[in-house]
Order: sequence, then structure tokens, then C-alpha cells
Amino acid sequence: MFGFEPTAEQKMLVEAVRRYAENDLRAAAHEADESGELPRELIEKGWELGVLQASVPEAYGGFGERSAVTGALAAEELAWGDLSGALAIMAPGAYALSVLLSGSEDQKSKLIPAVIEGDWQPYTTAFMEPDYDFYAGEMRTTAVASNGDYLITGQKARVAFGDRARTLLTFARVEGQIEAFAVPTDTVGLRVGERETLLGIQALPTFPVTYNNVRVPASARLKGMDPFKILSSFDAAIGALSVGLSRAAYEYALDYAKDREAFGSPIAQKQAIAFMLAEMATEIDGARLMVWEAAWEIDQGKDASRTAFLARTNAAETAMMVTDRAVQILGGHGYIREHPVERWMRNARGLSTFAGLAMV
Amino acid sequence: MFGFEPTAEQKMLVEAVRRYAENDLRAAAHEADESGELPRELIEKGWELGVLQASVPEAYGGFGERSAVTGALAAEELAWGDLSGALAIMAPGAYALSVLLSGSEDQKSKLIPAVIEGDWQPYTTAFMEPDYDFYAGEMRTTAVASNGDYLITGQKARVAFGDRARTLLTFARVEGQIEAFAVPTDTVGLRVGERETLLGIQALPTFPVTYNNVRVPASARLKGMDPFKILSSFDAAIGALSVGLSRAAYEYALDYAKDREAFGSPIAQKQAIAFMLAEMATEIDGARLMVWEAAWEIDQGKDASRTAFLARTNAAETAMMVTDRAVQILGGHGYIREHPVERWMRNARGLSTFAGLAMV
Amino acid sequence: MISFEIPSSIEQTVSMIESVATEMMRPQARYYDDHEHEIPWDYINFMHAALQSAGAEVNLAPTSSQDEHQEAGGEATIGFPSTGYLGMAHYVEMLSWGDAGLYLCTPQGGLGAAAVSAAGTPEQVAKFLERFKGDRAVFSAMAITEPHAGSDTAAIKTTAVRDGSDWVLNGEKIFVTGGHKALVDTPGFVIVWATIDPEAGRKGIRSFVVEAGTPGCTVTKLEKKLGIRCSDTAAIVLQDCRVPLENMLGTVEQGKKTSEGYKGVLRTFEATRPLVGASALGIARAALEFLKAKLAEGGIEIRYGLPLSRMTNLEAEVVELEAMLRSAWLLTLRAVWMVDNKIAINAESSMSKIKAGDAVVKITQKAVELLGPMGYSREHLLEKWFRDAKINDLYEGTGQINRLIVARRILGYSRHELS
Amino acid sequence: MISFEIPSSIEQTVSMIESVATEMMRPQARYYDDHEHEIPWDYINFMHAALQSAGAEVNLAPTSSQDEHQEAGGEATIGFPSTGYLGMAHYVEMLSWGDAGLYLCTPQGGLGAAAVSAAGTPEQVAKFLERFKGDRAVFSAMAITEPHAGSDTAAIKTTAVRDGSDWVLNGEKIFVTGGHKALVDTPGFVIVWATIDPEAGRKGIRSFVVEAGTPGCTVTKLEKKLGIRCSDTAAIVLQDCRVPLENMLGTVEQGKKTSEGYKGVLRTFEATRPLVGASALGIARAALEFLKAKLAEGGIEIRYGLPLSRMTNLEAEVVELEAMLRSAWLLTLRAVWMVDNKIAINAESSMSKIKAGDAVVKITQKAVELLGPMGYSREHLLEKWFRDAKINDLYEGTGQINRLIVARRILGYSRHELS
Repeated sequence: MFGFEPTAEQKMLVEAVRRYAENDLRAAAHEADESGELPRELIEKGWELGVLQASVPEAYGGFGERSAVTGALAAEELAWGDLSGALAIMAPGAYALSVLLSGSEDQKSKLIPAVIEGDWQPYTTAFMEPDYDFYAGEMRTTAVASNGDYLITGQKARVAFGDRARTLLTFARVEGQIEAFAVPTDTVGLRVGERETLLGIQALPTFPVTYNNVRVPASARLKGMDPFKILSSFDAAIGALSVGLSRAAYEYALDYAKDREAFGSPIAQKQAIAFMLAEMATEIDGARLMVWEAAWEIDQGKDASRTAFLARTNAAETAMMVTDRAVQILGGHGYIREHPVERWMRNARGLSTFAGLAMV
Repeated sequence: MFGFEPTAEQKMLVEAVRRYAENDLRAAAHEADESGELPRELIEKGWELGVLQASVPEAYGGFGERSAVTGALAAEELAWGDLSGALAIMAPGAYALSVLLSGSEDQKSKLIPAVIEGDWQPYTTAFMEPDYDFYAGEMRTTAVASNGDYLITGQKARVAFGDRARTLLTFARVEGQIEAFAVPTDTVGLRVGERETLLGIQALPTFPVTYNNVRVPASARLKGMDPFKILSSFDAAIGALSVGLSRAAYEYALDYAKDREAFGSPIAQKQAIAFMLAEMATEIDGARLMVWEAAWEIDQGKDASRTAFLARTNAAETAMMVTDRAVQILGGHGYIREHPVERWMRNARGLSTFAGLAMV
Repeated sequence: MISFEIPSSIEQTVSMIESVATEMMRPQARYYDDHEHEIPWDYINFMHAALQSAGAEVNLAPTSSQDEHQEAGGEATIGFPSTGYLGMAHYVEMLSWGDAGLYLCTPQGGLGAAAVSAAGTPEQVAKFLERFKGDRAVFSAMAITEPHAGSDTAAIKTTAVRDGSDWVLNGEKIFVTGGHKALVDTPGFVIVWATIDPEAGRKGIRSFVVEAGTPGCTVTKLEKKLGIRCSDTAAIVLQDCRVPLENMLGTVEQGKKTSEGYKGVLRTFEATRPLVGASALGIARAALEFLKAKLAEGGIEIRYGLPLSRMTNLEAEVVELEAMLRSAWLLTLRAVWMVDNKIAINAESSMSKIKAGDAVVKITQKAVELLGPMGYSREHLLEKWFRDAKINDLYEGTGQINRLIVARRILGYSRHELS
Repeated sequence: MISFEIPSSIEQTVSMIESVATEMMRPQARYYDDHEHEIPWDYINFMHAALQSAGAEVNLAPTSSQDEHQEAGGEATIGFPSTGYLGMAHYVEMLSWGDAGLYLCTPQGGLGAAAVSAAGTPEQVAKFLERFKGDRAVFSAMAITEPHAGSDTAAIKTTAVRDGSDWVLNGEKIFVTGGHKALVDTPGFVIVWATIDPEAGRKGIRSFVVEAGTPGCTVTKLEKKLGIRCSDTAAIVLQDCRVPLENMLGTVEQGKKTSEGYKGVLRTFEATRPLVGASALGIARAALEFLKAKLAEGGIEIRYGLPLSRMTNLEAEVVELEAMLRSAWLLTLRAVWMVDNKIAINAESSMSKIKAGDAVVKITQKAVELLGPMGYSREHLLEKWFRDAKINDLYEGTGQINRLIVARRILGYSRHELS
């Protein structure tokens, strides 16, 4: 039976995340973006909300079951606070959930607890590549079997915390299929480059990583990888983050428009502004429902790849439309970095290229 | 030096065409669309404006030189009156100007005077094909050399007056190139099908034509065809017609919006309506300038193919946007066939598929 | 709980309706488009019989029994499971996928019955809705718009003056969907909006049941339309048209100068707008499926998951249209779910209508364009769907009116603050 | 006559400017983006020298000599052919193609000088514009916006009170483009809009020349911006700031309560808006060329002429963007052509600004998107153009304000009828 309301438990979690997003993430976002630095304590505090921990069974150190719907609800709130912060907090989840979905019993027992027990640690994934036409299905990074090991060669981009991570879950093509390998960063042939500079998410340190015949044992390869499952979860996560970012910009613009007077009345009383806001609200709600549906399909064990792809595409486009309009509604003030809307617009433009940085 | 104003002579012609478009074409359009019939006298009267005759040198029976700019100016006015009527009046031009541009001296002397001396006659072209992905560069209709003759095989669509034309200027692929052949309709193997029924331009009788090894002598093949020149002129014509159709819908909606009251004032005083109109006006002006530029390049003997393609694409899209909004501005009244806007919207959607029906 | 599972009772009914849509509606669609104002009795009688035999199981318009049933706790009686507005949205979508013009000719009340159900007293419900349960199909309609009023209900000029035990109605109504069927072709009724106090603006507006055969009520014109030609759109003239006092919907108190009567009627829009959206989305889905089928015939399959820079234009377009359709459909389902669950509607109904109207217009227009000469031809139904589609952005509130409503709700503005 | 031929004098100058853009501007663009508020003296001094030596041949701002030259009949004097606003549009476009931030640091007056030229008396023109002809670069600026006023000039709170032979100015201005360069870095001036009669609304507005070094005029803040970081955007406080009576632009009569002074100032917008549009389109062209170049490196060429159903998505997108750019550019050229030919502007200037603002935002946003991870990286200037672009839909009238202006003009409405 259709239902469009989170459970009581989900509502409690959302409430907690929302408080953190408002009081901590949102409060720190401007300074973090300008300085290029997310305070460690900020990330720690977000980590302690336990969103990821609640998605991992006790057997691997967590205290719950994975629910993509719950993950999407939390991701929306985090991104409402700040996208860089959200991605930082969620980075270990992309690592751990990939292992949870694809690893052997042995790999799960070995890899997951290290991530989720204790403090936030820079566990992260290497998924994206720098090319303009990057497509997961035809990744250029390859892994080739060699004497029982694998040799990985290629170039990755947008690797969060690449400078301090000890293990990168590296996605590569092997025998025509996408697979993931847990690669220690001190392996010979792996080189983490200079920190990337990007249009947005400037508080999140991301790095290019070069793999030059990086040799890993066969045990590093996640068994039972279903790339569609992984990609769907990446897509649903980006979708949820897009919705949160959009909602932030929409709410800010709405408040501004009610507050700001011009020609004798609040600008929100002009149809041109009011209709923009009405469309923004409509698109955001539609985008959220699509993300929820994709997450629900994932939780049901269905093949959610088409649904999640459409949800992500639509949500990312919504985010660009909404943030651009938020800047527009603020007028000249939207162009000033004192207001967050210009940052949100920069962050929004990259959403489709952040695949692999988060998972629900 | 840039200039954006027609010459005095052009203005006079435009004035004459505008009067005809308003008093005759516009007045007859609704009835013609409902009955599927354009009165012969209506076409005759438009023909007597002499737009085409003034584009043909005296040597071939006309009294001027071809100017695509002038042609575009006239086409805009005609389409402002009625698109079906405009296409009917311009049909012989697509035939005659193609010959003028591509024929040998002999062909010109033989073919053109028959078209332009005297009354309007159903000379017409067979260019379009019925497939969803029709592309002139890869037409499916072919002509193959055979004992000094050509055998034409294929299927054409949107052949105006196909039932009564005596000669069809038929475009076909021959040796990898597009060429045109003057094909008498009584040639064996040529079959004109049942009149087409279409979403729009319902007053213009168009027909599918099937060619089954239709044998024509080599002399029927136009010498010196430069397909880019022909296609550019087709594109510029559709562009100009699109602008005229757009302007009609824009003006009608503007008048309606100023006249129609709701909630105590004319609906044009609402930003939602007023801004729509402002955008419509802006897009129409931009589209017209692009059409003029393409026509000017044609007149300058430049390769106008890219410019004309962009002009046509943009103008056709503008026409769809503008006519859809005109219906929207009229609200429920826009949906009623008493007002012309629904007809204009139907006509607009087909513009990109009317290539070959008119030329400037 | 968040869930996207279609109740199996709805799924089964949808699948039955799909047969009707495929076998009865699609084959007749072109005929009734070509023969404007001809009445599709075959379809009407078939559907009437089918709906009667299905009983409360399949509702296409909200009726009192429906509402009472809901009040009583929902899916109680086996054999008569109520599927609420959620079911209706699904059925309306499927019927409109078959043909939107024919769907609008489906008996079982329609908007007029919905208004009685929403704003009438139990006695009025009993009196006026009984007729829909008989052997023969009966229609009802809503008469709101006037020649010079458009969406502005405050400007309604039709008057209702009390004279003894009657209301005397005078005025002119246009755009009465199904008005001819309700007043001439069947013994139905039309709900007429009129003012009992021309000075009072929208607060003076009440709705009156005018039954077929009432002297002074005449259908004067049938509009010729762009699309949905199978559905009659009537103009009605009311000249000293007398109806009994009890034909004013609501209680006698509401006949006095309070604004209650008006508010009640407006509330029905919150439930009917998503249903209009559902009808739009049936057309949209038909067009999108046709587009994809024709592309598949040409060997083109959509490769979901590719980045924009690797897709063909057709793929990118189809992906965008599909996302639009899905977003609109989920917004529709959310709105009807709220109605069914008695969750207060804020902007959600109008949101669903905005998005559905946009989606169906964009999808049908794009599909015709992408299919080039083939899309433009009347050999296929696609061009008809292009024409049928546009009504959805115009009736039950234009896109602009619904944007205005959403904007007022999200901004917390009154009609005076944002107009 | 309808013609699209670029005058060769303009073409030659554009080609000179292209060298500057390629060799001087592009290489410095990233540096000044990274070092906000650093002043690009190299560029400024180079351009000042270049413009001085070019004389009237290359104008980047309208000056009185320019106007007089036009009045006298146009291209008369060989060696000093005036290329009017048409030339300016081309030069501004090319400089902005180089870098929009640096372009905004180009000396030779700018908007402040334009206002003097448009609204000043001959004496004022002589007095205030002389400084731009010296050895050193000097700047001028316009101060209109106030913290709580936005586009609403009627709400301007800065006051000008006559006191003997002075006007005394009090108020606060924000978003003064180049204000710091005009008041602090060079001996320039700022044109301050203030009211001489707070009761009179926009009719009380006049503009005043406030020269660098005037006591009571202080730059209080430099904004940190999304883009065009090389151009300073200043906040200015006027505290009992005294300027001589003759610093009010226009004649003394205009200091009285007529609306003439205001109208004159507004008229300059009709000439400056298309120039702002030209700057936008320089950025747009840069982005589109970059996109096409990167695609060409990847082996992708645009096949013009294909139907939509045969194009790749990249082709369809590029075609749409190119058409948008061309439409905007032609609208811009038409507007400046009208100004040069003294044809009354109706809506054409604002139309060009609407379209240019839309085009540059859409083109830069799409280019970044289509180039995926590469487009998003600061390794290339494209992401900077994305940031620079947006200002063009915000300053010199937002897209909304310009739509309002166009709408009023085409509908023949006053500001009271359409607001």
C-alpha cells in the first residue's frame, strides 16, 4: 500500500540529523568553503549521529539493518546543512556499504568493523574518473589478473580524503565488468596527486589518484559485486543530497522574498517571484518522491537501476534550477558570498559528478 | 555595414502582402482549415502579388532578381495571415527557384516560364519522406542511371497539390548526392496516394507519392545542383514562415490579454501573463534577425547552410513556444476552434517537417 | 511508512480497465475525434453496466457511499473493498491512456455528483445521486465559467434570487463539460454556480442543482474544440429558471450570507485536481509509450545510466520525459493518498496539477516533434494526444491559477497579498 | 537596408583586441580570480595607453566627443572613424571573451562617464571627463543601489539637501562596480543617485558627481563575490558629504522639482544595457568555443543539418546553445544600431539584455555540465566563466526587471498598470 510518511523511528532520526545540520553544518559551511577545511570535530559530531552505524548489522559492528529509504532521509537533511559536510560524513558509508553489498563473509568481517567502530575515519572510494564523458559502465581504470593477483592501472578523480585514507575502495573494469578492490594507499604504483580545486564542494578535500600497475592480492577483490546494485545506491544517494541542497536554497529564497521589499511590498508578492517559488517547491517535492521510490525499490531488492538513474538525473537538474533561481531571487545579493546561495549553486552544478562519494 | 531596416521598395511589397494576408488569407483561414479547402481565387490573388515573379529574371518570364531577404520578408507576412495559404502560394516558388538555382540554361528557359507566366499553377516539389528520422542528406528515394535514363524509386510525403500537379520536382539520391528531377505525374510507376490527413495545415492538400522504377530521361535531371544552396533556401523559408506564424499568435494573445478582464483588471496586468508576452516578443525578434541573416548570407552567395539551419531550428522552436503560450493565455478559449490560436499551435508543431514546400 | 506498493485490488482493476482501454477505447478513438459531437453510446452503456456490476469496488467519481465507507474505516467489506481516491487516480489514468475523450464520457456522475457528495446534505445526496444507480447511464456536470469571467469566480454574474419556495436563476454559462449529456441526452443535472448577493463577491456564490428538463435552462451551443472532441462542452442559458429551495447545495443556513457554502465547494477541487492530473498522465504515458515503441521499431533502445555526453538526443529526451512523467505521477499519488487519509492538503493538489499539466503538454509536443513527419500524421493517434493533452493545462485551473494557489500556500499569503 | 556586414574598421579593431584578450587577459584571468581585490595594474595601464593612442577610434564608453561626432554626421573624419555603440558592443564582447573581470577594470570612464555624457551640460562634460585623457588611468562609477532598495530607485533614501552653494549628501550605497578604483585608487568620481525631495518618489531623484577625495565619502567595504572578482564592488557611505551645486548633473532648473533630470539618467540605460549584454555574450562565446574545442579533441564534431532524431545529445545541446547565442548577439547589435542611428528605442535594449543574460547563464551552465568532471574543475577557465556569467542576469536590471520593462513597452502600460 502506498505511503508517503516516514515511520516514527525515521522521523526521530531525521529530527536529530536536522538539528545537527542546522546548528553545526550550516553554521560552519561558509567558513569551511572559504578556507577549504572542514573542522575534524564537525565531521566527528555528524558521524556520531550514527546514520551509517544503524545501517550495518551487529555482526559487523553496527546496530541495525541497511535501509536505503532511511539513508535517503538522512542524506537529504545533511545536504540541507552543507553538501561538503554531508559528503565528508557519508564517505565511509560508500566504502562500508559497498563491502556490505558485495563482499564475502570474510571481507565483510574484516573490512567493515574497522570503518564503523569508533570515530570517523577517512575510509573512502575511488570511483569517478577525470574524463568529460566518464561512464561507470566503461571505466578506463582496469584490473588485470596476474599470477593470482590483480594489476590495477588508471586514473581516478574526486577521491575524498585521498591524502589521508589508508585504504581506497577502487572501482575498476575487470573482464568487462565493474568490480571493487580494497587498495591500501601505500601500495607501490599508487600515487595521490595534489588536492583538486573545483567549482564547488570546496571544503571537501578531494584528490586525483593514479594507478600504475598497482598489484593487489585476489582477496582484495570484492566477491559477488552486482554493479547495478552499487550504482543504484550511488544514484539514490546523489538524488537525496540533491533534494536536500534544493530545499535549502528554496527555503532561503522564500524567506528572503518575503522579507525583502521593493516597490513598496515584499518581492514575494510579485507573480514573477511567487511563481518561481511555486515551481521550485513542486519540483523539489517531485524529486524527493522519485528518490524515495528508488530507495524503496532498493530496499525491496528490486532492480532499481532505471528508477534510481531517473531519480538522480531529475534531482540533480532540479537542484541546478532551484539554486540558480535562488540566486536570481536574491538579485545582486545572491552574487555575494555572504549569502549561501551562490555556494549552493556551485555545489549543485557538480552533483552528477559526485557519484561514488556517497551511498544510501 | 549592419542594417536592420528593409529598403523602401521592400517595405512597399511587405505592405501589399500584409494587406492581402489580413484581408484575404486571415479572413478565409478558419473556414479553409475546417473544410480542408483553399478557395482557388484566394490563392490566385496571393499569386498576383508577384512575390515570386519579382524574384525571377526577365529572361525566364519574371521581372526582377531573386532576393532571399525580400522573399523572407514576404513569407513572414503570408504566414502571419495563414500558413496553409502561404504554403499554397509559395509552392510554385519552391519548384521555380530550385530550377533557377540548379538548372541548365536550357532547363531554366523551358521550365520556369511555364510556372510563372500567367495564373498560379500547381507546380510543386516532392522532397520530404514519411520516416520519423527523415534527413535530406540520406534520403531513401534513389535515382539510378539506366541506359541514359534514370530510374527513380522511393516514397515521398507532404507533396502539395500532388493530385493536380503535372510535374513534380522530385528530390532523390543519385551517386551519393541529392539531385532534383522534373518528373511528369503521368509517368509510369508514379502513384499519387490518398490525400494525407495531418495535425495541422489542414487547408493545404498534400499527398504521399510512390515511385516505383519511374523512368525519366537524363534531361529531367537538374544540372549543377548545389544541395547546400537548396537546403539553405528551404530552411530560410521555413524560418521566415515560423516567424510570421509566431507573430500572429503573439499579437493575438497580446490583444486578448489586454482586453480580457479577470479579478478586476486585464490579465495582461498580471506579471505571469505580461512576462510570457515579453519573452515571446523577445524570442520572435531574435528569430527574425537570425532568418534575415541567413537570407542575407544566401543573397551574398555565402555558404549559409549552418546559419540557415540554426535560424530554421530556432524559429520553429520559437513558433511552438509562442503558439503554445498563446493558447495558454487564452485559457479555455484557446482550446476552442473559434479562436485561431489552436490552429496556429497545430501548424507550428509541423514547421520542421515542411521543408521543401517553400523557398525564398 | 514510505512505500510504493500498489494495492493488489487496484492493480487487478487497472488490468481489467486496460482491456477495455485497448479493445474498446483505442479502436474508437479516431472515429469520435472525426465525428465531433457524436455520442459514444456503446462505450457509455458498456461502462455503465460494468460499473454497476462492479458496485462500490470501482469508483470513478467520489460518491457519498464512497465517503461514508471511508469514514467507517476503509477496506472493511470483502467484495466491496474501497480503493478511495488512490484507486480512482489509477483508473482514470488507465481510461485516459485508452482515450481521454471517451474517458470524459464515462458515466457515474462526474464532477457534478462529486459536488453534491462534497457539499450536499444527506437528503440532497440521497435525492440527487440515486439516479446514477439505475439501469441507464446518467450524467452530471459543473457550470461555473461565464463568457467574461474565466477563472475569476468572484466575477460570476449569474444570479439566484429567492422567490417563495424557489430560487430563480438567470445567467449564461460556458465550458460546461458534459453539459449536453447531463441536460439533454440523459436525465441528469448540472451544478450551477450563481450569486445570491452580487455585492458580496465570492462570498455570495452558491451552487444549485438544475435538473434535466427544468424550464428556463437551455443548452445553446456545443463548442468545437482542439481535442477531446468526444466530450461535449456546452454553453447554457438560464432564463428565469426556477428550482426548489432545497436545490441549493448545503443547508438552508448556508443560503444566508455566510461564506461557508462557498468554501465547501472549493474544497472539492483539492480532491478533483489530482484526478484531472491523473487523466493528463494517462495521455502522457500513451504518448511516451508510442514514442518508445516507434523508436524500438527503428532499432533504438534507451540506454539508461549513460552520462549526457554519451547519449543520443533521443535518449536524452526520452529520459527527461520519463522523469517528468514519473515525478508528476508520484505527486498525483501523494495528493490522493492525502485525501484518502484525511491529511490536510496544503499545496499538494495544485502541485500535482501543475506538474501533470506541464508533463502531458511537454511529452506530447516532444513526441510529435521527435517522430517528425510520422508524428505529425493523423494515421496515428499521437497527434490526437497532442491535441487532447492541452486541455489539462487549461481546465480545473490553468497552470497559472494553480501556481498562484501553490504560491499563496507556501508563502502563507491571502488572495489580497498575492493576486 | 538589411545587412549583416561588419564594418572593416570594427573588424580590424576587434582583431587587435583579440590579441590582447589572448595574450594578456586569458593568462592573467585565473590569477586575479584567485587573488580577489588585487588590482590588475598591468592590464589597466596597458589598456589606458592603448586607448589613448587609439584616440576616438576605439571607444569603450560613450563620451561627449563621441556623441557630438555622431551628431555631426557620423563617419566623417578619416583617421578617427567613429564606430559608435556598434563598435563598442564588438569591443566589449571581445574583451569579455578574454576575461570579464579584467574587462570591467578597463579604464576610459565606464558607466560614470557615460552618465555625465548623457545627462550633463557641456560645461559638466568638459569639467568631469577631461581627466580620462591624461597619462594615467582614471575610473568612474555609478552608485545607485542601497542596502534596502534593490532595483527600486523610487525607494532611494540617500538625500541631497541644498545648503548655500553646496549639495550635502547623506546615505549608503552598495554594489558600486569599480567604486574603489574610482574613489581610492585613481582620481576619478562616482555618480551618486540621491533624492532632493523624499516625498516625491522617483521624480525627486537626481545624480551627483562625487569626486575622489571629497570629504565625507568613504569606501567602507569590498564585496566578496561569486565571480568577476577582479572587479571591485564597493559599499560607500556618504556622511555630510558636500559637493558644489554644479556637481548635480544637468542644468540648475533640473535641480527644481521636475522629473526631467530623472528621465535623462534613465535614458542612458537604453544605451548601456546592450553593452552589458555584449559583455555577457563574450563570456558565452568563450564557454561555447571551449566546449566545442574539448569535444573536437574527443573526436566529436557537430553535424549541423541533422534532424533531432539523428543527433547525439551533445550535438542537439550545442546547436541549441549556438542558436541562443546568435539570437542574443543579433538582438544586441540591433539595439546598438538603433542607438547609433538615433532610432527611438522601445523595448529593444531590454530585450537584448534579457536574451543575453539568459544565454550566458544557460550556455555556461550547460558547458560545465556536459564536460562532466572536467567541466567542474578549476584546471580550466570554464568554471570561472560559469561564475562570471551569472552577474549578467543580475546587474543593470535583473532578468525580471528587464522583462517588466519589455512588457510595459509592448503592452503600452505605465508602471502603475503593470508593476
